[in-house]
Amino acid sequence: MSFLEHKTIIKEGDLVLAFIGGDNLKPIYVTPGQSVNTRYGTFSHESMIGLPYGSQITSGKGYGFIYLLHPTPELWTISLPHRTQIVYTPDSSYIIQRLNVISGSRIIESGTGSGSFTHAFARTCGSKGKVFSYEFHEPRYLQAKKEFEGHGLTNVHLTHRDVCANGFDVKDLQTNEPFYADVDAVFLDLPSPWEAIPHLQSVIAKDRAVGICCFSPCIEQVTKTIEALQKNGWIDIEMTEIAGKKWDSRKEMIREVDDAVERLKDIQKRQAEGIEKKKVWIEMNKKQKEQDVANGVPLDERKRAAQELKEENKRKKQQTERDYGFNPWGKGKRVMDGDENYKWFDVSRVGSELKSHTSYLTFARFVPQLKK
Amino acid sequence: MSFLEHKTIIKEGDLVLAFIGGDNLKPIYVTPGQSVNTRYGTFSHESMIGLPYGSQITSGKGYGFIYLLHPTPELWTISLPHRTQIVYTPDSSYIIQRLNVISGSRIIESGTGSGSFTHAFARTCGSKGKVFSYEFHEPRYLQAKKEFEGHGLTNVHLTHRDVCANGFDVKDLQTNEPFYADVDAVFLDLPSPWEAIPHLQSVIAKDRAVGICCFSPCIEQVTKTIEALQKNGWIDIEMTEIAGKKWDSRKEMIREVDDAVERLKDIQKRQAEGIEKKKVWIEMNKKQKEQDVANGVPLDERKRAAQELKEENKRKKQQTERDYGFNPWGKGKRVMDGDENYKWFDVSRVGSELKSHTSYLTFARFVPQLKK
Amino acid sequence: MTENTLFPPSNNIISENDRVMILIPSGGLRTVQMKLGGIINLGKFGQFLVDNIIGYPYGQSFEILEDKKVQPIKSLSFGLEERDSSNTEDSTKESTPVPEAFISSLTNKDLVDKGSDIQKLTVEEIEKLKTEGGGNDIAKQIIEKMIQSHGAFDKKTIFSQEKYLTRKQKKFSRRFTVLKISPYNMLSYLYQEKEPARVLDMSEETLGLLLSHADVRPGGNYLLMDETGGLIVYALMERMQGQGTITLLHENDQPKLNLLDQVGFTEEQIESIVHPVNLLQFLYPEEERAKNYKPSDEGIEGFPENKKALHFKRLRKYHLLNDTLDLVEKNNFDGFISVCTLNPTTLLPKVLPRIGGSRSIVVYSQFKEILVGLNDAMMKDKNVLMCNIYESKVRKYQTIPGRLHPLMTSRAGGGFIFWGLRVFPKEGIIAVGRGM
Amino acid sequence: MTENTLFPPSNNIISENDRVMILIPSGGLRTVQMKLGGIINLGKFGQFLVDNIIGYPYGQSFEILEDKKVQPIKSLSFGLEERDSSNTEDSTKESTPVPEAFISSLTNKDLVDKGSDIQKLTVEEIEKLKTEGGGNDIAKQIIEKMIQSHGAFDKKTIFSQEKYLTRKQKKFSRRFTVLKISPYNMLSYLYQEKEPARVLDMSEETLGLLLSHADVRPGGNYLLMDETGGLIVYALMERMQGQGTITLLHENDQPKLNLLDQVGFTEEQIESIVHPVNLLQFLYPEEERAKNYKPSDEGIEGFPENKKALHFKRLRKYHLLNDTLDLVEKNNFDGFISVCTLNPTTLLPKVLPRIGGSRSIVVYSQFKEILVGLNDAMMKDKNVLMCNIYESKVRKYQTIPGRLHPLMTSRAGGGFIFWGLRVFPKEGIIAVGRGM
Repeated sequence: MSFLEHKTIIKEGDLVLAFIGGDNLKPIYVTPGQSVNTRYGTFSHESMIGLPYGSQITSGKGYGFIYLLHPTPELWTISLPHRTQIVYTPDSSYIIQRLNVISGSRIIESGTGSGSFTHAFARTCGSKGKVFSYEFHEPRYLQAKKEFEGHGLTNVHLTHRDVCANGFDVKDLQTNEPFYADVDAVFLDLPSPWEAIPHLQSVIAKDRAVGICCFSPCIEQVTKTIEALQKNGWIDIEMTEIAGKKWDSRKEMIREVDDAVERLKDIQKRQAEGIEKKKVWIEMNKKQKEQDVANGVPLDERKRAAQELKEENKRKKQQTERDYGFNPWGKGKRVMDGDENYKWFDVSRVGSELKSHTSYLTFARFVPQLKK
Repeated sequence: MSFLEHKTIIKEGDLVLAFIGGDNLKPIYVTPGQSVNTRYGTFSHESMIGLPYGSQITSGKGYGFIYLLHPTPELWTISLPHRTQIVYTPDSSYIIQRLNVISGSRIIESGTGSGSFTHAFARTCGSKGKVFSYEFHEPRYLQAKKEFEGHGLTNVHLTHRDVCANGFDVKDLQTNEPFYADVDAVFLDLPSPWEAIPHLQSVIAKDRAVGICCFSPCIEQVTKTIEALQKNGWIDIEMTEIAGKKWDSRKEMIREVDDAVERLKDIQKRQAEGIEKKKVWIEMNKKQKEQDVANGVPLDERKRAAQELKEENKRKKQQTERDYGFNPWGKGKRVMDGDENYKWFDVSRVGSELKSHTSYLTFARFVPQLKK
Repeated sequence: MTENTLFPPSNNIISENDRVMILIPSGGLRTVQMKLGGIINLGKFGQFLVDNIIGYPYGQSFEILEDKKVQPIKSLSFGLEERDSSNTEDSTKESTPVPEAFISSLTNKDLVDKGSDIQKLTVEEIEKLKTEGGGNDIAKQIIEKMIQSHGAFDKKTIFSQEKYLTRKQKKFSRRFTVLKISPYNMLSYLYQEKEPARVLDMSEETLGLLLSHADVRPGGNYLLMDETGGLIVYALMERMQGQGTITLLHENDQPKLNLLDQVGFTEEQIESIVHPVNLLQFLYPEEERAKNYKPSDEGIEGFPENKKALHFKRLRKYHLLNDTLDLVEKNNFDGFISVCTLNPTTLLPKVLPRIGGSRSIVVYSQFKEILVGLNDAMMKDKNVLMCNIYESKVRKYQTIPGRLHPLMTSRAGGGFIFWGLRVFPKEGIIAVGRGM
Repeated sequence: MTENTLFPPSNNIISENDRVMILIPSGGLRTVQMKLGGIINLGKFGQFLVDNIIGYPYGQSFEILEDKKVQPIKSLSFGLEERDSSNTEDSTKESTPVPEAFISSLTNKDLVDKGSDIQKLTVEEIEKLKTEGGGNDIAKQIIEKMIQSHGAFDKKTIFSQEKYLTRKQKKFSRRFTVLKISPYNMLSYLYQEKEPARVLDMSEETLGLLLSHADVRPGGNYLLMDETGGLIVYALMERMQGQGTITLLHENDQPKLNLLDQVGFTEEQIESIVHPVNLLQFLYPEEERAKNYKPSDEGIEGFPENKKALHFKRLRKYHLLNDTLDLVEKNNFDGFISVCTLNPTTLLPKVLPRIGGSRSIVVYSQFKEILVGLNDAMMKDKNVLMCNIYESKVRKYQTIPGRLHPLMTSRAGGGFIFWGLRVFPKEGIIAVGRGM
C-alpha cells in the first residue's frame, strides 16, 4: 500500500480506511488478530485480507457493516486526527493547480503540520519528483516521519527545523551531504512567512520561473508577506481566497394549494359535524336527566353516570383527534423521503455549518534574470 | 407620485419607469406632447395618462412594447444614471435591517452620492422619520436636491457640506435656526470616515443606543475606521461583507446515453453503406469505361462524362451531409428552449459577471451612559 | 388601520414588563420578561434581579456581582478585543486579567497537543465552581484554576495564551447585554435555539432583502403568507408602526401567530393591522362573505356584562372579516410576500389577480431548486415582469485589529427569494422588445 | 504506456517552435508559435520579432522598443502597484511616469462628471496614434496626449490621477509576458476568448478540484469523457507526464482532440497515453473486438514505402483498440472522470461496472441542478459511497498594499462536481450503520 500507487486487493499490513458512516473514516493497519470496533459491531482484520478495496463487510453479529477504502490524500484529509489546522481539498487542489505541480515537480512545504497536504503534494509529484517538508515542532515532526514511512511517501524529504531562523538548505538524509534542492514551487503555511521568504533564494531553481503560495489566516499577515515578497524580488503578487462548498441532495415534499383548500373544507365540514354532534349530545343528556329525575334515580348515581359518559366521550375524542381527516401530506405518518405516494422536489443543501474562511492565499512568481 | 406612498393610476407629471427590456428602465416624467423613443418604437406620454401602473403599451407602429412601472427605491437603483458608486440592494437592505431603520427613524447619511440609498432610507423612515443627508460635491448636491423634490422625498433634509471638516450639525432649512438632529442611526459612505466619526457626538441620540455603518472598499480604510470608532467610544464593532447573487432560470436539453449509442450505430451503418456504395460506384465506373472503350467513345468525351458524374455525386453528398440521420437532439435545427419534442433539465445561472465585492460594512453601537 | 399605535417595546429604556433579549458572552440569546422582583437565571452565567437593570438604556452591558446585583460595563468584549482598544485603562479594568505571573513561550514549539489530558482540573471541580452562586469573581476563579492546573500554559505563546483566555472568558464570564427585542434578533434567536426549521432556515440578511424587495413601508397594504409563526408579520409590523394593513393569508382554521405573544403584542395591537384570511375565504370571498355570521344586537342593552363583551367580540370579528374581504376583492394589494412551503408554482397564479399593478411579488424558499421551477413558469406567464432569483449572504469578520479575518465558520443556508413585478400585459402582443 | 515521454513545452526556456502563451497588459491572453524569423503582432500593443525573445526563461516580461525589438523588464505591473513596491528606483524606470507638471486636487470635489465630453482628444486621433509602429514610447505619447487634452485632470486627486494612469497604461502600454503554455492558462484563455461554452463554463479552480478528487497521479489508468476538445485530456497528460493510461470514452466516430494539436502535441505523444474508445466499443467490447480489422502482413516486404507505412499505421490502430478493449474488460479503471453533457444519471450506471473498487467517480456539470438528480440516484444505488456535490470559487484581490480589496467583479459560474467512491456492496444487507 502506498499513496503513490494503487492496489486492488487488501493484504496484511495495508493501511485501510474503514468507512463507518458520514465523514467518519477510521484508518487501520491490517493486522491479523486485531479488530475494528464500532457501535454497529466488531469487524476482524483477518476478514479483510484478500478482499478487493471497496468491499463491504458485515460485523460478526451479522448486522451493521463497514466499507474498506483505499487511502488517497483527499480521504486521508477527511480521516485525519486534527493535530493542527488542515489545508482542505478546495485550497490544496487550487494551490497544486496554480503552482503547476505535476509529475516530477520539486516542492518546498513548510510547516509539515499534520502532513495532510504533504500527501497531496507527494501523490502529484510522483516518484520522479520531490517534496521538501520542514517542521519545527518536534512531536509533530516525529509523528509525520512515522506516518510518511508507513504510507510509502518515498519522495518526501522531511527536515526538523525552524525555517524562519535556519532556512531551507537540505542535506542528504543518509550521507548528511548538503545538496541543491532546485525547487519549482514553494508553499508556506507559517505564522510569519515574511521571516522565511529571504531564505528561499539559495534553494529555488535558477534556470526557470518558480511559484510561491503563502497561506495566512489574518489580513495583516498578508500585508507583511506582500512587503517581504516585493523586497525579495517576487513579482505578479496576487492574494486570493478559496470558497469551497459541499452539498447533499434530498427530497422536499410538494404541497399543492388545491390540497390545502380541500383540507380546509374538510376541517370546516368536521367542525360543523362536531357542533351538530354536540347539540345532539346536549339534547340527549337533558332528556336522560328528565327521565332519570322522573324515574327517581338518586343524585350521586346520576352524577356517576354523567361522569362516565363524559370520560367515554373524552376517549372517543382523543381517538378522533388522531384521525387527521383529509391528509394529503401524511401528517402524523412516518413518510420516508421520496415515498411514491407523495410528490417531491429534488433539492440540495449545504450542511448546517459552512467553512467561510480557511486562509488567504498569496501567490507570486520569481523569474531568474538570464542573460541571452 | 412619491416614493413614500403608492398610486394606482398614472397622472400627468408622474415619474414612470419605462421598462424597455432586461435591466433597462428609463425614468420619464409624464408630459403631454413628449414621447419615449426606443429601438422598438415610439411611445407617446399622452397614451400613458389614466392607465394603471404596470400596464403594457404598444408603440405607434403597433409592434414593440414597454411596461409602465411605479418607481420604488429598488427599481430606481437599477434605472439610475451612475454618477458615483451605488449602494446596491443586497447591501442597502442589510444595512437598513441591521441598523433597525423603521417608520419614524432618524438617519444620517453621508455622502448623498447618487441619492439611491437616500430613497431607500426615506421610504423606510416614512413621513414620521427624517433622513439627514450630506453631500460635499456641489453638482451632485444640486442634482440630488432637484431629484428629491421631484420624487416627493419630503422627509429628507439635504445639506451641502464636507462633514469631515465641518461636522453634522443641522439647521432648519427655512429659518436657518440650528436644531438637534437626535439621530438613531448613521451611515457613512466616505473615503475617510475616521475624520467624520468624532463629529457625530453632537447629533446622535443621548437617551438610547445608536447604530452606525461605515461603507469602505479597502481593508486599510476599515482598520482606520475601527480605530476611530474605538477612540470615540463605539462598541460591538463588527466588520462584515455582503455577497449578493442573482440567477435566472433556463432549460438545458437532456441528452440520453441510449440515444448516443443509437446515433453511433446509425453513423456506422451509414459509413458501411457509403463504403458499399463507393465499391459499387467504382465497379460501375470500371464497367462503363470498358464498355466506352469497347464502343470507341473518344477519351475527352469519356473524361467529360466522368467529371459530370463526379460533380453530380458531390452535390448528392452535400445533400446527404445536411441530413443528420438519427438526430435525437435536433442538431442543425432551430430548437427553442423547452420544445416539447425534447426532454429538458430546469437549471439556473448567474449572469456572466458577478459583483464579487462592493465594500466592507463596519457596524458598531453607541450606548449612552445613563445614571439610574 | 389605526395610526400611531405604539408597538412593543414602546420605549428605549429597559422598563417594567418589557420583553427583552439577553445576550450572553458565548453569543447565546434568551428572551425574558422584566417582572419587578423577578430573578433572571442565566445558568452558569449567573443570576440577577430584574429591578437592578430597570432604567438603563437598551444596549447596556452588565457584569454580575454578588447577591444578584449588577454593575454596568462598557461592553461584552474580552481579552484580544480589549487589548487592541485605545482606552486600555478602562477596558482592562473590566476584563478578566491575564495573570502576570505566568510565563509564556516565544513559539508553541514545545507544546504537546494531548487534548483533555492537559487539563488537570477535573470536570467535577469545574462543575462545582460553576454552580456556586456569586458574581463574575467566580468566573475569574474558574479561569485562574484552569490556568494553574493547565500542564503546559507557560509553553504557549502570548498570542495562544490570550486566545485561550478569551475562549474561557466567553465560556465562563458572568456578563450580559440587554437588547431591545426586534425581528432581527428574534430571527437570530430562533435560529440559534436550533429551530432553523421553524423559520424555514431564513437568515437575517434574507429577511432584510425580502423586506426591501417587497417595498415594505408605512401605509402600505400587503398580502402575506407567513409559516414562521408570525416572524414575518412582526417584521412588517415593526417597519410599518401601525400605518397600513397586513392581510394574512393562511391555510388553517386560525392563523398561527404565537411569536407575536412571545414578543409582547396585545390582541388589540395585532387586530389593528393584521387581517387574517384563510385560503377558502381568499379564493371564494363572495361565498365566504355570505357565511359570515353577524350577531344580532337585539336586546343588547339587557345582556349581562360577559354576554355583552362576547357580543362585541363577535361583532368585531364579523367586521374584521368583512373589511378583509373588501381588501381582497379590491384586487389592489401593494405587494405579495410568501414565506411558506406550499408549491409556489401553483399558488402564485391564484394570488396574482389580487395584486396591484407594478407591485412586488416576493416568494421565499429554503431551496433554490423550488424557485427555479417558479421562475421558469413566471417567465412564460406574462403577468410577472423582471423575474429573478436572489440570494444575500453576510460574511462576518473577527474584527480585531491586527488579527482581522473572516470568521472560520458560519451558518450555511439562509434561503433564497424570487422577486418579480405584477404587470398587465396586453392580449396578442408579438414578443418584440422584451429583452429576456 | 511509454515512460519518460517529454510533453510540450519540453523545457523551461523559450525555444524555437514552442507554442507559448502571451499575456498582455489588459490581462488578455494569446497563443502563438515561436517560428524563427516570425513577427508576433499584438495589435495596438505592438509587434516584435520572435528571435528577440528566444532563450529567456518562461515568465519573462518584455517592453517593445522601436524596430520590433524588445527589452526584458521585471514585470507587467504599473503605477499603483509599483508605487507601493519597495524598490521604487527600479520600477519607476520601467513604468510610464506620471507627468510631474500636472497639478492635482486634494479631493475630487470640483470634478464634474461628464463622461466622454471631457476627453478633447478625438477618437480618430487616438486611433491614428495606436496604429503607428514603434515601441512603448507610442504608449507614453498617447497617454500624455490624453492627459493634456483631459479638461479636468488637475481637478482629480493624486489617487484618482494614478488610477486614471494605471487604467490607461493597461490599455496602451506595449509590454507583454511570455508564459509557458499549460492546462491552467489554456483554460483561462479559452474562457476569456468568449468561448466559455467550449469548456462547458469550467473555471480553473474547478479543474483543480476535479483533478484532486479524481486522485490523478503518474501511473494511474483513468477512464475519461472529455467534451472540451481535449482540455481535460491535456490536464491529465500534464499531471501524468507519460506514466499510465487515459482511456478516452467518446460518443462520436473519432474523438475530438483539436486542442492537443494547438498546444503542440504530436500524434505519437498522444497515442502513447490516450486510448480512444467510443460508446459502442465500451459497452459491447466483445462484438467490437470481433469487428476489429487486423491487416495481413502477407507479402509486406514487397510493399512500396507508402503502402508499408499505411500497413503499420493500420496495425498500430488494431493493437491500440485491442489494448484499449483489454483495459475496458479488466473492469479496474483507477477512476472515472466525466466532463460531458450526456445525462449523467443514466450514463453512470453503465460505466460503474468498469471502475475499480474504492476508486473515484468525478462528474462535472455546469449546472448544479443536473448533479442534484445524479446525487439523488447514486444515494439510492449502493455502488457509490460518500456522494456529494462540490464547488470551489476563487476570489481574487486587488493586491496593492494600502488599497487591498477583493476585485469588484469576477466571472460567474465555473461549474460543479459530483464526487463519490465506487464500492462493492454485499447483497441483502440491512441498512444499519450507514450514516446517511
